[in-house]
Formats: sequence, structure tokens, C-alpha cells
Amino acid sequence: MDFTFDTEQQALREAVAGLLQRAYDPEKRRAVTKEDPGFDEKVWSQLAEMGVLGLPFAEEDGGMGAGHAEVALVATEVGRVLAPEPFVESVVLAGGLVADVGTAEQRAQLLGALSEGSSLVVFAHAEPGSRWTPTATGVTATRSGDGWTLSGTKEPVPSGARADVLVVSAAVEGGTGLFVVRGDATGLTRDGYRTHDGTRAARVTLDGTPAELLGEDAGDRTAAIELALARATVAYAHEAVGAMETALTTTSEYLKTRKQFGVPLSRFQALTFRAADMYVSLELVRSIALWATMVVDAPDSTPEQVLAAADRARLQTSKAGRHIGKEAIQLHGGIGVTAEYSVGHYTSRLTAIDHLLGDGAWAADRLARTVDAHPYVEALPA
Amino acid sequence: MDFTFDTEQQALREAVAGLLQRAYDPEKRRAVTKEDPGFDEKVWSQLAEMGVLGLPFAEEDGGMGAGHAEVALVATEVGRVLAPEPFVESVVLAGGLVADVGTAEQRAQLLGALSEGSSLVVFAHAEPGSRWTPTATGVTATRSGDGWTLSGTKEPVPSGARADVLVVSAAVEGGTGLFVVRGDATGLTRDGYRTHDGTRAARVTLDGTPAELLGEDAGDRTAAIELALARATVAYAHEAVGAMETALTTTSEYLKTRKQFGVPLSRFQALTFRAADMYVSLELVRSIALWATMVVDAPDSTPEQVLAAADRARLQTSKAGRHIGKEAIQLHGGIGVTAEYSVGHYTSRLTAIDHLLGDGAWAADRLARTVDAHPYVEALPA
Amino acid sequence: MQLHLSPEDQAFRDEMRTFFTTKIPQAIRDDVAAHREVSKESYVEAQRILNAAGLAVPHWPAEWGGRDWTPLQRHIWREEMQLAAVPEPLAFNASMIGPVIAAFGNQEQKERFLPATANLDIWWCQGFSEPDAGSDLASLRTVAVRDGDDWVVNGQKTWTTLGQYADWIFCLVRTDPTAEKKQRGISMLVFPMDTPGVTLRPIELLDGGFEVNEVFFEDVRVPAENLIGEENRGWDYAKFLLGNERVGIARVGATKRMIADAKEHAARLSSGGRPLIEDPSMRTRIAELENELLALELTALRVVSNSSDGKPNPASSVLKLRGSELQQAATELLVDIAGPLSLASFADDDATDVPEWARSATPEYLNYRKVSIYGGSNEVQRTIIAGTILGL
Amino acid sequence: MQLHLSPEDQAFRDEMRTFFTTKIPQAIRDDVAAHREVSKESYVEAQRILNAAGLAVPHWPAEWGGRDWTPLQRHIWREEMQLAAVPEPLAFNASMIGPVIAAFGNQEQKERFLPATANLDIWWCQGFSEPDAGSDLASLRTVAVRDGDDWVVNGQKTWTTLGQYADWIFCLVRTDPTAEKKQRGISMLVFPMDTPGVTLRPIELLDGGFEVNEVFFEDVRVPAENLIGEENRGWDYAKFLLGNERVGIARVGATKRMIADAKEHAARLSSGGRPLIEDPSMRTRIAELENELLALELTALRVVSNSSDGKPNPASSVLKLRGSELQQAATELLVDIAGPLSLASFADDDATDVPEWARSATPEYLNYRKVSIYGGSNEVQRTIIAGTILGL
Repeated sequence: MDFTFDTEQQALREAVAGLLQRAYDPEKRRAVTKEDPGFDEKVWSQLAEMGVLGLPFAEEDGGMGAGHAEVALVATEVGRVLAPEPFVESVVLAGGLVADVGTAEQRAQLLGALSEGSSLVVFAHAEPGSRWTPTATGVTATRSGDGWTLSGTKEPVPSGARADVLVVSAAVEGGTGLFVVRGDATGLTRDGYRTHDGTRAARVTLDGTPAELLGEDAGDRTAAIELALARATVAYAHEAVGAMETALTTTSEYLKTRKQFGVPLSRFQALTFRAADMYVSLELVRSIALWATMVVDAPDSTPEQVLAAADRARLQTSKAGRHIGKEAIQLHGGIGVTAEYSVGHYTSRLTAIDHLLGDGAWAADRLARTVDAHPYVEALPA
Repeated sequence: MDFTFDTEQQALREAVAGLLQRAYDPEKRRAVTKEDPGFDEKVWSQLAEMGVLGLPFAEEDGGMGAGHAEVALVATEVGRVLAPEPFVESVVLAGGLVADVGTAEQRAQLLGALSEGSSLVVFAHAEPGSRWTPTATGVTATRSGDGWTLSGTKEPVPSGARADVLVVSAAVEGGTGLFVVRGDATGLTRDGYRTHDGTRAARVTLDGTPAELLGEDAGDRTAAIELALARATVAYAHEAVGAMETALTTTSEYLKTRKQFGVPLSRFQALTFRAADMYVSLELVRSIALWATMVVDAPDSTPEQVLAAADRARLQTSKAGRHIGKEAIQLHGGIGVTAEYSVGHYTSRLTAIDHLLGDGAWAADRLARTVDAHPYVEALPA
Repeated sequence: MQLHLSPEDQAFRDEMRTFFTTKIPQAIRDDVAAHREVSKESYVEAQRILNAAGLAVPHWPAEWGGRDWTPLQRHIWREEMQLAAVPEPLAFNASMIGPVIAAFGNQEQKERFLPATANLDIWWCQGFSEPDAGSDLASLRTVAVRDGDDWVVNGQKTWTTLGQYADWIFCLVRTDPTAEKKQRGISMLVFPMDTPGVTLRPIELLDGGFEVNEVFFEDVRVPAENLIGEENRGWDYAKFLLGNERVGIARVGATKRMIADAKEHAARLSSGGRPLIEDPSMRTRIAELENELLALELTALRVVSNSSDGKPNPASSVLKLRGSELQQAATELLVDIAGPLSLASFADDDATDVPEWARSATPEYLNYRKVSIYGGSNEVQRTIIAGTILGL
Repeated sequence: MQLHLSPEDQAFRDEMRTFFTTKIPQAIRDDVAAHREVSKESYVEAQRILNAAGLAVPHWPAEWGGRDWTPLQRHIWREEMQLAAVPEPLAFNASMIGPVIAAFGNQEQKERFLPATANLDIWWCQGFSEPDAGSDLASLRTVAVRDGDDWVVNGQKTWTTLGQYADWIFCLVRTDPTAEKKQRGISMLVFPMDTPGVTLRPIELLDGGFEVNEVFFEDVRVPAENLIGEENRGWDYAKFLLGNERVGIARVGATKRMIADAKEHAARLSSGGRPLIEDPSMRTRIAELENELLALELTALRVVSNSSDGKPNPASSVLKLRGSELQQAATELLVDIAGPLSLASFADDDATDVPEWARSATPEYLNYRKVSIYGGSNEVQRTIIAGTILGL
């Protein structure tokens, strides 16, 4: 067992951190997220040039052939400055599905373009009537000649209006299939809007929209969707850890510099003890996020182990994110709830991450189902 | 709606408080609880003389004809000094069952003697294989000539070894019946022991033990048992409030007087804020305990309302008791876990109360069943 | 000890409930219930309806529109108003400057301001907090220097809620910089927001809304007659006013409404093939929250029944502290029920299939972080409890 | 980043597991698992078996019985020992005075004490805390005055754990009352508990047991050679020692065992007609506790992998703080599973039908309140985190 990153990984981290920290301070982020598409296309291109958008994909698909440890490093840096680029949404989630399910041709085409930064791919999966399920019911797929057409509504779809390509889940005979829909497809309507965390989402309406089946056959893809969601959840845990870290350092800094009653706030023990508790939460979630990434990367992990690790990371991220997000604002006082100051945006993003793919209570319910299947949880596989 | 006690009630409170505070300081309580029966027979007699042991019973049964408001006052004073006399166990729970179910003759006899302090009556109900249920399965009742015999085991039975009379629940045709067993009955074995809170409990083994049916007919008494347990739960809430109040004042006093690093502990804001949170917990549980007593006393309350009020009191008592009990020890430091100092005994008793008739999680599960039956909880009946 | 309301209080409650649910326009109450931004016009309309019926400022002296209600009746009035989603009478008017002028103003000021304040003909805002003061109000730096018949005010205020709607401001200013205790040299001035030299900068909040402002004063000339009470006694008036601020801030009725809404939404949403409300963890969470809220409501009732002397009861710190926590817990519950739908936060009605409540859930949750900060932060309340009540 | 143990560490873990579960008598391990009082003889027997196998003091210098293990291996050693319910080598010997003597004692002291300390031939106890000092160790008042070749000790210590079994005590005493900083005038003395003038008073704890003591010194004569290290540098040694105290105090293995036991008990108890383990709230509670414990275990693994320099990592405060909270949460879980059965606390085996675990649950829960107090209270840990790590 080893929690450390090697020098190559460290170098990647420094490069990404350098790029993102130059690109975003709270002021710049506010400006960028005010205008559509809610992120900086130039930063996206720079990430592509750095190879970041192809990190987890095989080299023959145009990617870098790296692991999820590298993805975790990037996600942490994204979270640290709240970079609004849809890294996890596009590279980890939508890209991960294409990599797992797509044909060699689809992989080369879609992942190549995604890695180059020339095509933003996102996963259109959530439906207004459903809640964190790996299946689709609101959008249905129908065979039409050689191809397929899709009808129904997906919402909210992160970056759904800006996306060049949508991977869409849809009900098929016997389960849920995955399809590729081009942004310029007929019968495709996308209503984009701003979300509370400054990013963008959309309602995606499909009305007999032509679509290409992802992968060879039209079987049920629920298992692949679950696994992709799990890996995205783990990546989000790292994004959240990065965000929590900044929320804590911002808060500590504020306590040191802000004066009340003639002394710095750091002289009030009731406040510093709460900052200490935030640190405890942060270190605990960091550990579990790193561990979950190791489980994802371990060649002998079963899908069940990956799903369970994701749920564990999700539960801890939810708890820590709420704790740190709330306390960061409270310890700041009034300035914490303003849009002009940074810290509340961290709370906002942490809240978004918590609700995108399943929150802590949802994860706890899933973990609760298996508590009697083991005497205790083994951190180290046997 | 009126939360205040009238002058007669206040006088009762002062009399009981005077008696109990003279009887018990931490030292005296430790001495009394070291020896069987774990309480002071003289104090028990004095309570009887004061009319306290007959408070809730009708005058024609030898009681005082008072309400549960008076019971609440007494229970609070009991809790305040951790008086080990089994007031709630005997008067409220066992006595309440006799008053509700017993024949006129049984009431006059059992409640008269209980009120006079000449006969300690307790309810033998818990069974080693069950958990907070109003029914009995481990002890069965069989008709035997004109009377009945009981066989099986009850445990733990509070004050079960010292009791003069046991009210015993037992499985009968069609449900759970109630029976009266004399302490000197044949086939009755009682193994008494000390419990962690300094009181006593016992295993009560019945082996063809002759018993008298409580009440006229041998029907199912589950509803009566539920109601009696609910009223005892509400009385325990007050006992707990009394105990929490002392735990908090003891802790505040300690923070004011104990010095560390050259200053009183009360100069450490992280500690005083936690004392403030204890106060919040205390005031909230006090409110709900008083309200639950009013529900018990209101002539038009339905059994369902009384049961729900008891569950609400129980849930809040459990939360507040754990919060205050733990913090009282922690804020004291090492001395808090010693048997020689008072505060840990308060935590011990609060833990006992929490587990005698059903804990907070158990109450929450019950309350959870009805959350969609009302838009919101009405504090004031319509 | 008596569970039931007296017949009079029962009748009073019915009267309030009927009035609030029938006399205040449904559209306004819908806006409040849906957590939409309530327009200035709606606030004014609602308060004038209340005032016409004698329900805007019942806690004021009778001669200025007050009613001789018991504390319990005032409690019922406020709770029923919140339950019915009626916009409450503007706090700056009804709970803050009104009572101060009634208690400390001169007759001329009373006549000039009180009727207009009760009827929201004047919309007041508060000029207390300053950028470097926060909870440490006594450190304020805005100064007023006497110049002939005027005070000349220079400085800056912040967190001025709804200042953008305000006609007048009541302001704490330093009038004696040499006073030995910094609390001593403070006075209270009132002046119109359109006085030359007053500028206002709205502060955007996390939910994208604008409800607080910075207010700048540059050589603002305020006639001497606009001093409330005595010079250099502003601190006392501020304390009097902030004591009032804590009353009624448990907001039990509003939280009840949020929980009731949450249950309705959870009954309509499907989760894992069944209504979310049937999920055991969700039910337990709601049951526990309802119990906490009941305990708070009963505590509020106990506090009102013990506060006949009109002085702020120190136990009201419990109400503010716990009330804010439970409001926040209710907003968090709504976010968790909305789940993935909560991401559709700023979609226009015609661009989304996500219901309005789910869209507003997270912005509201983020905005509600403020309730444990303003009006005396929860840290201030803990200080009061530890100090005043526990003697620590 | 690598999830799996290396083949060597895997083999090491298997070796430890096998040793602990086969070489330590089952009866002793059963006592530990059942939270029974472990006798002095059992402690000694277990430690001697460990010591004979080189497993009692692996963190000591190699020449005194230490092993050249990695921090991860030490972690595995400790966790496996706890999981197997093996009594850990006595902390006063193995983690406290042993390392101090090894680091600061002279050669004669090392030879005299270290082998006997490792083998528990000497049972040590700690004389640090005093009645009026608590966490404020530097305020200690026990004095040692030089008289010829002896120190004469007068004063009082408290919270001396298992002092009733102890052969020797290591003691902080004030040797220079005139030192400018009160930390400066403190020295460390060791002496036998049967030295004339030493008396011991056991303190009864809430669970009815006796594990801590007051120790009184009245003109106790201690030979000068029993001073450890240099005169007036006792504070440094105490800090060194207390740093070690925090290591391994996460006690993840012990908590794992409690949770595993809790699940077994909950599977056997019936609640509302079904096994308690099937209750959804109970399952969720256990799942959450297990997740917290996993996060703690992983954090401990991270800390050991980052602490190669042997200095106490400030992050180990997280382990102590959270470790104590989770131990307490596990004892609370056991009480709640025992439910009404928990009332049978002090029944003898033949006087009750209630299983032993349920009887001991509440005494254990009450006793475990201590784990957030001793060894540096959680308040001390928060102070360390806020100060050392966050710079507050």
C-alpha cells in the first residue's frame, strides 16, 4: 500500500496547478462563469495541449494511457481553484463510457477529438422524473432503418447546451442502451442555463432524433453506466477535496487576519477549534478519496469493489463537504454568503458535487445493504 | 396553553425537593446505593407520608387524585439529586397499570398499600429475548382451578428482588395478560443485582407460580401496557430533565472554579460555548417533557396522542441526555469518569433511563411511520 | 399547566388564520411560499392591509397603533402569519426603528415618523454594521460632526438589507470620538436615502440576488432634529433595538411550512421505484427534524409565557440559535429531496421541466447560511447564553 | 499509489496474524475481547511471549530489542494485535519510559532497566498528572529536594493508571522552583513503588473498576542515580514521551473488533419480530460508523507512510481525536444494541439470563468516556491542530 505519487505524477500535478492557478483567481472565475459557456475555451484547449483531456484513454484511442491516480490529481487541482471546465463530466464520465462501451472506431473518433479539445462530449443521463439511477426510462430508443431515433427529455445535463456530442442513455428492449447524438442532429433541442455553482446545465429534448448506437450491440448497458458513474464519483471526491482544502485555507487565513474586538479572530478558541475539526474532516475524506482511486486503478478490483469504494468516497465527501462548506461560511460571517467573495462559491460547488450523482444518504443506504456481509471493512485487500 | 405550575404544585415541589435534597448529596447517595435494596427505606416512607407515592391514584383507591403534572414535578426532583428510590418504576408504571386495569378491590388493596409505603409494587415485563415491546412471550399464564399459574423468566426487572408485589405480563390466549404475584409466592425465584446507575434489578423466574389475574377478564392488555409505558416514559423524561439540569449546573460550576494554565476553565471559549449548547439541549427537552405531560393530563387526549407525545419526549430525552451526559464528563476531564465524583453518575442514570423503555432511535422509527399523516406537527391541539 | 388554548386565544388564532389566508392577496403569499423574490410593491401592499386592520405593529404602544395583546397572542399572530406565507411587516420599521422612536423619540418625531413607519409609507433601512466592525458594533467608524444646525456624516455602512428600496436610513454614528468607552460616543441619526452624499452599492449574494448593500456617506448633511433621543446614547438604543431583533426570530411557522412542502415534494418524487417519502432514512430524518422543531416551538411558547415584563428574555438566544439551525436544516432537506434536479437552479420556466421549488432549493440553502450570521450570529448567542445565563 | 501491500508486507501481515492468533493463550484473548478485567498475570504472560518473539518493543533501538521495521509494518503489527484481542505491551513500559531511557538514559540505566522493561519484569507506572494540573502539566507541584546523594520527594500524583500493579514509577518532579519558565525546573526521577513514603489510593471509576490511583509522596528518598537524563530537562523528556503516546492511539483494530461484535449481537437479538440487524436505521448507523472507521484507518496508513523521520507527525492528533470518538461510538452502539438488557450490568453469571456482552456494555461505555480525556484530551488535540497545523 502506497499513498504517494511518483515524480511523473507530481510533475503533472504541478503543470496542471500552474495552468489553472494562472487562469483562475476568484475574480477571473466570476467573470468567466458569468458568460456562456461558463468556462474558458482557451483553458480547455490548454488542458488538451497538456494531454489532460486524454489522460485515462488508451493511446490507440488518442489518449495518454494514464490511470485514475492522474485523473485524481487533475480533479483535485480543478477543485482547488473551482475551475469551471467540465473535466470530470466530460473526460471521466462521458469519455469513460465511450472508452468502455464504444467500438474501436467510435473510441478513436470521439475520444481522439475529446482529447484534442476539439469536441466536448457529455453524458445526458438524468431525467426530471428520476433520481440517481443507472437506468433510463424517460428517453426511449427506436430502431429506424440501419440506425436509431431517440425521443424524450434529459435534464439536467451538465454543459448540455455547449456539448458537441452527447452520449445519451435511453430505454431499449431489455434495459438501457447508450447512444451518440451529434449537437446538430435534427429534433434535438437544448435549453441551457446557469447552475448555482456557476457552471451550466441544460434540458435536452429529443424528438425522433437520429442517434448512433454506442458499441456493437443493443444490449443493456446498465452495468457499464454504473461503473462509469462510480469512477466519476471518485473523481468528484478529489475535486471536492481540492475545493475543501481551499475553503479551509481561506478560512484559516481569514481567522488570522480579520480582527474583531481589537484582536484577530484566531484568538477565539471556539473558532479555532472548529477550524481544527474542519481539518479533521478534510484529512479523513482525502484518505478515502485516495483509497477509492487505488481501488479503481487496481487491476484485480471487481465492479462490486469499485462501486462500493465509490459509495464510500461519496458518503465521506458528502459529510465532509457539508461540514466544511457550512463552517467555512459561518466562520467568515456575512462576507461568506456574498457572491463577491470566494468562499461561498466553494460551498456552492461542494453542494453541486454532492447532488450530481448521488448524495451521502443515498450512498449510506446502499452501503447499509451489505453491513452483515463482512465482520469489518478491510482497507487492504487480502 | 400554560406552562406554569400553580401554587399548590409549587408547594409540593418545594416539599419534595426539601426532603430529597436533605436525603441525598453525592456522598450519601453513594453510601445508600452500595447496600441493598439500593435506596433508603426511610426516604421511601417519608415520600409516602408526604402523599407522593399515591399522587396519581384516585382518592377512593387510597391515592391523592393528582395529575401527571404533579408526577412530573416529583420526577424532576428525583432526577435532580439522583434519588435512587423507584418512584417512576413503582408509582407511575406498576401503580398506573393497577389503577387502569385492576378491579376496585385490587386497586384499593394494592394502591392503598403502595401509597402508604407499606408495599413496593413493580412491573415485571422485560424479557431477555425481547426488546421494548408491549407484549409478553417468554412468560406464559395457565389457568389452574380458579386461579392462574405463571412460568418463564422476566429480566431485567427494576427493584425486582426487593418488591413486595410484582405485576407480571404474560402470554395468554389472544394476547398479553397482566397478573399479580406476591413476593412470597411459591415457584418464584428472584436474583437481584446492582445496575450501573446504582439502582437494582433482578432476574425473576416463575415456575408454576400462583398468580392473580389483574382486572376482571383475561383479555389482551397490550393497549393498557402501551399506555402505562408511555406515561412512565413521560415521567422519565422529567426525571432526566432534573438530572440534566444538575449535570449542567455542576459543569458550569466546575468551569468557573477549576483553574488550568493559571485561569479558570470558563476563560476558554471553546468550553463555554459547549456549555451553552448543553443549555440549549436542556431547554428544548424541558419544553417537550412539559408538553408531553400536558398531553397525558388533557382529558380529551386519545391514546394515540399520548403514545406519540411519549415518543416525542423519549426521542428528545435520548438526544439531550446523551449530549449533556457526554459533555458533562468531557468538560470535567478525568474526574468525570470517577465514581467518587458526582457528574458521571448523572450520565450513568441518563443512559439507564434511555434504555429502560425504548431509546431515541426506537422512538424516531415509530415517529417516522406517521410523518406523511400530517403537514406539520401541531403543538397546540386544534 | 394546560395544553389547550383558552377559548379567547383559540378564537384569536382562528381570527388571525382567517385574516391572513383571506385578506392578503394569494399572489403575494404564493411568492413568499415559493421563495420567490418579493417585490417592494408586494411588501407595501401586504403591510398596508395589515396596518389597516391593526395587525402591522401590535407590539407598539397603543397610541401609535399597538394592541394590548398578551405575549402568547403576539406569538400566535406571528406564527400564523408565517404559516400563511404572509410577508411579515418590515422588521426595520416594525421591530427596529418604530419601537426606538416610540420609546426614545420626541413627540414631534413620533408624530412625523410612527404612522408612516407602521404603514410602510417610509421604508426604513438599517445603518449599523461597518466593514471592519461586524459583530463588534462598538468599533464603528462612521462619524458625524456638528456643523451649525446640521450633523455632517462621513463613513461607510454595510449589510444594509433591502437598502435599495429604502426611503430613510437609521444610522449609528460616532459623535464623540474622545469618549472613554467607545460605546459612549455613539448617536443615532435618521435621514433620507436621497440626501446628497449618500450612495449605495448592492452586494450580490450567492443565490444571485441582491438584498444587502454597502452605503457610503460623503459629507452628508443631516439636520440636528433628526437625532433620535439624546446625543451619545445611541448605543443604548441600539441594544434596545437588537433585543427586539431576537424576538420572533425562531421562525417556527416558516420552517413548518418548508417541512410540509418538503414532504409533499418527497411524496411526488420517485426514488428507486417508490415515492421518496417512503424511504425509511428520509422518513426518520423528517421525523427528527419535526421533533426538534416542536421542541423549539414549545420553548418559544414557554419564553413568551415567561416574558411579561417586555424585556428581552435571555432564553430568546436559544430561539435565535436553534431557530436559525432548523431553518437551515429545512433548506438542506429540500436540496436533498430535489437531489439531481437541484442543479437546474437558474433555468427559466420555459427552459426546464424541473419544478420551481427544486430549482430554488440550493440558492435558498446557500442564502439561508446567513440566518445564523445576521441578527446576532450564533456565536454571539452562545456568548450570551454562557455569560448571561450560565454565568461563565 | 498502490492499493495492495507489497508481497513482503503481505507476508509480514500473515506472520503477525498467525502469531497473535496462535501463540497468545486463547483465555487471555477472550478476556480482552469480552472487555473483562485483564489480570496482571495475563498482561505479564502475554508480553513475555511477545518479547521472546521480538514482538514486544519493535520500535525501540535494535540493540535493546527493537526491529528495523517500516512505519507500515509497525502499524500492521499493532492493528493485528488489536484485531486478535492480544493485550498490547504495557504502554508505560513499551511506549513511554522505555524509549525515554533508550534515548536519554545513561548506559548503566539502559542496562539496568531496558531488558526488564521490555519483558515486563518491571511494571512501570506514570507519575505525571497532579490534582491541580490536569492538562496543564507544567504547573506541577511535586518537589524533589537534593539531600546528599538522594532526592527527597514530596507531593502528590493522580490518574496513575494500574499503579496498583506497578513495581516502579517514573515521575516528573520540580527540582528548580526558581526557574524562570515553569517548564524549566522539572526533572524525571524513577523509583520503586515500595520505597518508604510512597502510598497509593485507588480511585473507583464509574464502571466499578479500579484502574487509576492517587499516589502520595512523603519524604520519599530517591538515589541521585535514579535521575533520568539531565537535571531540569524533564519537560523535554515528557514531551518526547507524550509524542509517542499519541502514536497508535487510533486503535482502529480494537474498534473494528467492537463493531464486528456488535453486528453479531444485533443478528442474534430480535426486535419487532425480526433480527435487529435487519432494522434499516441500525444498518445505516453501522454503515456510517464503518465508513468513518475506514477513513480513520486509511488516514493512519497515510500518516505512517509519511512519518519516516520518527518525529511525531502533527496529523497524529487527528488519529487520537477521531480514534477516541470512534471507540466511543462503538461502545455506544453496543449499549443501544443491548437496549433493555444493558440494565443487567453487574449481575453474576449465575444470576442472569443476559449475555455477558450486554451486561458489560454500559459500564464499558461509561469507562470509555476517558479515551477522549487521557493521553492528551481532545481539546489538547484540537489545540495542536489549530496551532501547529493551521497556524491559528
